[in-house]
Amino acid sequence: MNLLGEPEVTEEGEFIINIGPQHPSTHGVLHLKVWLDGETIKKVEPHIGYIHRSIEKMSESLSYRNFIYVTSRMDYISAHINNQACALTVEKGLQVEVPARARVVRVLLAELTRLASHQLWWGCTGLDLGAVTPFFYAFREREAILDIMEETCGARLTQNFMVPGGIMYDIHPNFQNRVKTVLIQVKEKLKEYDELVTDNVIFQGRVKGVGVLTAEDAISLGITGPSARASGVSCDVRKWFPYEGYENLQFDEVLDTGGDCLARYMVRMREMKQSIHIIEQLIDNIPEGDFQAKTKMVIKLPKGEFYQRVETARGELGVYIVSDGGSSPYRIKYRTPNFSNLWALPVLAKNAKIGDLISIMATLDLIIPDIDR
Amino acid sequence: MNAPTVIFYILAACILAFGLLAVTVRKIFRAAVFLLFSLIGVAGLYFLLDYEFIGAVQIIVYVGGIVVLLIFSIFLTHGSGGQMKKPRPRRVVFGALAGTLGASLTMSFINNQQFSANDKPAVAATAGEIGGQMLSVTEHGYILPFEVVSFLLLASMIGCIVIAVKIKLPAQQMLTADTDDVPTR
Amino acid sequence: MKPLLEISLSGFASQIDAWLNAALGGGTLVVATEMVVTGVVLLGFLVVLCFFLGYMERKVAGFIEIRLGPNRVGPKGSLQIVADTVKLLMKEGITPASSDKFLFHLAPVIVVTAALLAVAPIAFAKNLQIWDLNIGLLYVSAVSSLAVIGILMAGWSSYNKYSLLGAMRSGAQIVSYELSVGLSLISIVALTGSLKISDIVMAQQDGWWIFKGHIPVLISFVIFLIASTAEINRAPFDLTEAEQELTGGYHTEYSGMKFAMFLLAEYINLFVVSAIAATIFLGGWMPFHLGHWQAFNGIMDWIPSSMWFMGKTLFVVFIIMQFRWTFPRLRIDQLLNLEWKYLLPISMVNTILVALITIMGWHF
Amino acid sequence: MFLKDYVGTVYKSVRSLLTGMKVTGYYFTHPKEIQTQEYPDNRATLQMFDRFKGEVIMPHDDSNEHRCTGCQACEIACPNGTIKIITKQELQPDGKKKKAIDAFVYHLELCTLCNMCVSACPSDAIKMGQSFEHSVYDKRQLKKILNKPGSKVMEGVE
Repeated sequence: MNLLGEPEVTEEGEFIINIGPQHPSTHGVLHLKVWLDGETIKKVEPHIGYIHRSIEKMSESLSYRNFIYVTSRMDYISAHINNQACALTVEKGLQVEVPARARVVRVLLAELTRLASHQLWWGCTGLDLGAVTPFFYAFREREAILDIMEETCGARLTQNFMVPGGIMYDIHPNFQNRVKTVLIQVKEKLKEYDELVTDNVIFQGRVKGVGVLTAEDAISLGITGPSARASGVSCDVRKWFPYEGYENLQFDEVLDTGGDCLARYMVRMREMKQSIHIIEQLIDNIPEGDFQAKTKMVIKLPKGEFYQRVETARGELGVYIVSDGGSSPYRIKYRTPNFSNLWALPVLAKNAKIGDLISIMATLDLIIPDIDR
Repeated sequence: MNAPTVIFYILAACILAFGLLAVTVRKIFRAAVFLLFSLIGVAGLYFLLDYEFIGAVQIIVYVGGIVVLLIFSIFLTHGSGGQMKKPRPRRVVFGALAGTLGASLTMSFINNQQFSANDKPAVAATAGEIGGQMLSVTEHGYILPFEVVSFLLLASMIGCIVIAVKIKLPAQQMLTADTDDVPTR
Repeated sequence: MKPLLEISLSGFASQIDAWLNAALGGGTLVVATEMVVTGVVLLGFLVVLCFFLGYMERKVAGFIEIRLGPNRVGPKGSLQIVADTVKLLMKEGITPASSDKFLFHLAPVIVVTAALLAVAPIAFAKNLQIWDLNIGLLYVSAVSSLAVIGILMAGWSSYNKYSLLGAMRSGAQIVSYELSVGLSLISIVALTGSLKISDIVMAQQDGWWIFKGHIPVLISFVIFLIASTAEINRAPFDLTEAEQELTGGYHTEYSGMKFAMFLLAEYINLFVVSAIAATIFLGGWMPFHLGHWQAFNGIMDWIPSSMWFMGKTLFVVFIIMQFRWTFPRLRIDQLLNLEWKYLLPISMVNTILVALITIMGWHF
Repeated sequence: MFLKDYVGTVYKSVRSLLTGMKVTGYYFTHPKEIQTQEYPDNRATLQMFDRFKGEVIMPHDDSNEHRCTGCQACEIACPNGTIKIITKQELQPDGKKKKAIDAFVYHLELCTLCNMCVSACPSDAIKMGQSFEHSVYDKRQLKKILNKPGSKVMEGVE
């Protein structure tokens, strides 16, 4: 019996263990109740809600200009893309034309965010599997990208660079040069990443064939992003529902068919290269002109419903606004990628080992505040 | 009284005390730990007699092998943390009797036999010498005891595997039933 | 050429012995006094060594991870580990309410004792050895198997599921990896024909085994490194602690002084393993000689034997540390696969090869 | 065949491990790659980017004058209620009464540094400062009054 009066061992002789809310590899306050038979996991039950801050409700009391900044705190690793989704939804409602310069800069920053996010994920995956060093190497490149963010947006993590109708201010004069330098650095170090982790036989053993997510499961559970694309489900919002001019860019939707942790890992590694490819196309072609469209001081959306989806680093983020014509949304719903992706965990972890649970959690790339909102 | 005698009595007291504790203590894990101490004491006696090889083997086999296996099997049983029931008085009496009988039997054998001091020159206990003796099939060779001991260990290993393997009979039966039902084409 | 620093420690010891005999009139009292003195000196040495190894580990980790490592307390951060130790000693030792208190307190003591016992037969320098018993290597592997009991005890008595899982893992791990360690030791024992540490070192007078013994000895060196890393529970085989999985494994519930004892045991074990590897494969305190090149050999002889021993040991320590900071952790079934499917068959074949080399006299 | 696979596996595994050790070994032997900034020691030379958003500040000129008219646009623009402007009626030299700020209260502990107040300000009275060392022992110390005592609004700012 534990303190809650629950049995610690079930009648079938299964051992119940609580992973979290405080645990080194849940990356936040996620609570997993795990039924174990020896080292084998029989059942996983995620308990969420430890970091619920009611961002949806909070957004409903804020104006259309202000609610954007609250969403930085959902998926704080790709805060910029969250803001972009909100700005795009408001722009959709306002029917406002965003200047070309702003659109290109937004895409550039979004892809840089994706790159930085995948780098953090790479480091954390290494850390979760017991190799501490990749974490520091990943942070070196991420730091260079965050420096770009800081120079242009003024902040590193929660950039708050979006306003409805454009971007808050123009890019910094150093922006292009810095991005080019960083791209060279990142491309060079990606090889080192492969040498240190990808090709490592221990790492391969930890991820190959572990936690296989079938395409059917991925679709029925609503998994999106790299986690679903690793199962062969084509779901890149940038390809299927292009926004911000992604339709004019050359890039591949990274797909894999394995569905296991290695496939999820490889998809993200290849996505980094695609992001670099996108940035390389745009960085010398930033059009001149305004960076912000003229909008009213107090934005009022027409009565109706607006939905916009974007591809964050972890999957599809949908912003759904119901407007009653007032100056703040009547109802807001965020369809966050991590909340959906979390529910792959009980499916994948079944009959896995405890070590596999850690690999699965690492490659699903869960961000806990995005689950709870 | 010189130092070896003092050490001998200390070790003997330890072996006896821990052995007694191992059978009387009512927490099973603690009993295993006291047994461990008792066995280490025996190894200490060997070291005192300069039989380092046997002492080391005693530690490897009994401490590193058998007690670890014991503790493992304790882990695998449920409710290993609780106190065991107090043994019935009759059992205590019979247990004590059996123990005393065994001890007195051994004592009588030792007293009735003439154990003369070995006048043969001591064998240098080098690795080569030990190896040679171990595999020697001559009159004073140790090949038979060596084989018997390895047989015993093999048997205990197989026993462990048998205990550890969980037989899920119903599931297996279902499986065979399923395969039987598959129509032949 | 005479060594730079030739303090004959055996001479020193015999002087003390003679002086004690004169002062105390010989007998038991002298033996007891000598034991106490040796114990105190050894403990002091090991504690200082552990401080150094802890500092070294942090610095190695720091440089590998493109950071500086400790650099605030003392010159270049060298006193950081002392400060940490003081902190650990001052901390409250928390005992879980439902734990088996007796075993909970006993476990760290057993782990440390086992680690300390294994130090006894190590030859630190020429003529400096505490106990040169004739089965030195067997003794070390016997005594080191005691540590697993301490770990099992700690995991079980903590009344914590993470600890219990860690203890279960450690049992399976240590018991199986002992085989590979034993077999790779046997290859050197076969070549030397002795289990005695001093004999093994003397056999390497004209070249270290790793050079003399062809590829089989190289293989057994690698196997020894891997298997002994697993036996002392260091990453990538630290499944018993597995921070990302079990939040600390068997020592999850330990704090303060008792936790420090586990840490101390870990570093002593690291030292013992490296010292054994240095002794049997890299020639112990034997200097590096190159054929009959007298000038070179003279310079090598000039470096004191204790330096040779410590240098080789720290080299092996560094390799084991680099393992830790490079590789991800294995999973428990892969760990056992590695042992039973790869290390053990390879080392068995390797042992046969070494036996062949010994019988045919193919080694140099 | 089996033996060939077996040896191949062992060879590939060992090679991959050595490749990994080569990477870490490279960094161990190249201390120039170290990225650490020794932060409190490099305070004198540490330069934040000019756009860095550390806190909201209100620049004052030499004669202790600021540009804030107390229009409360920033207070409305703020998503978190970080800014509270307390106004007073000030007697002008020509006898008219004019609204002026008494206290520009800024709660740093609530601020998300989103820059909305700065972009909302019609008279460029506030901007983002570069200071980032905000840690205090008492949360109440984070509540700041941005206009200096005795300061008044600049001439010509409406």
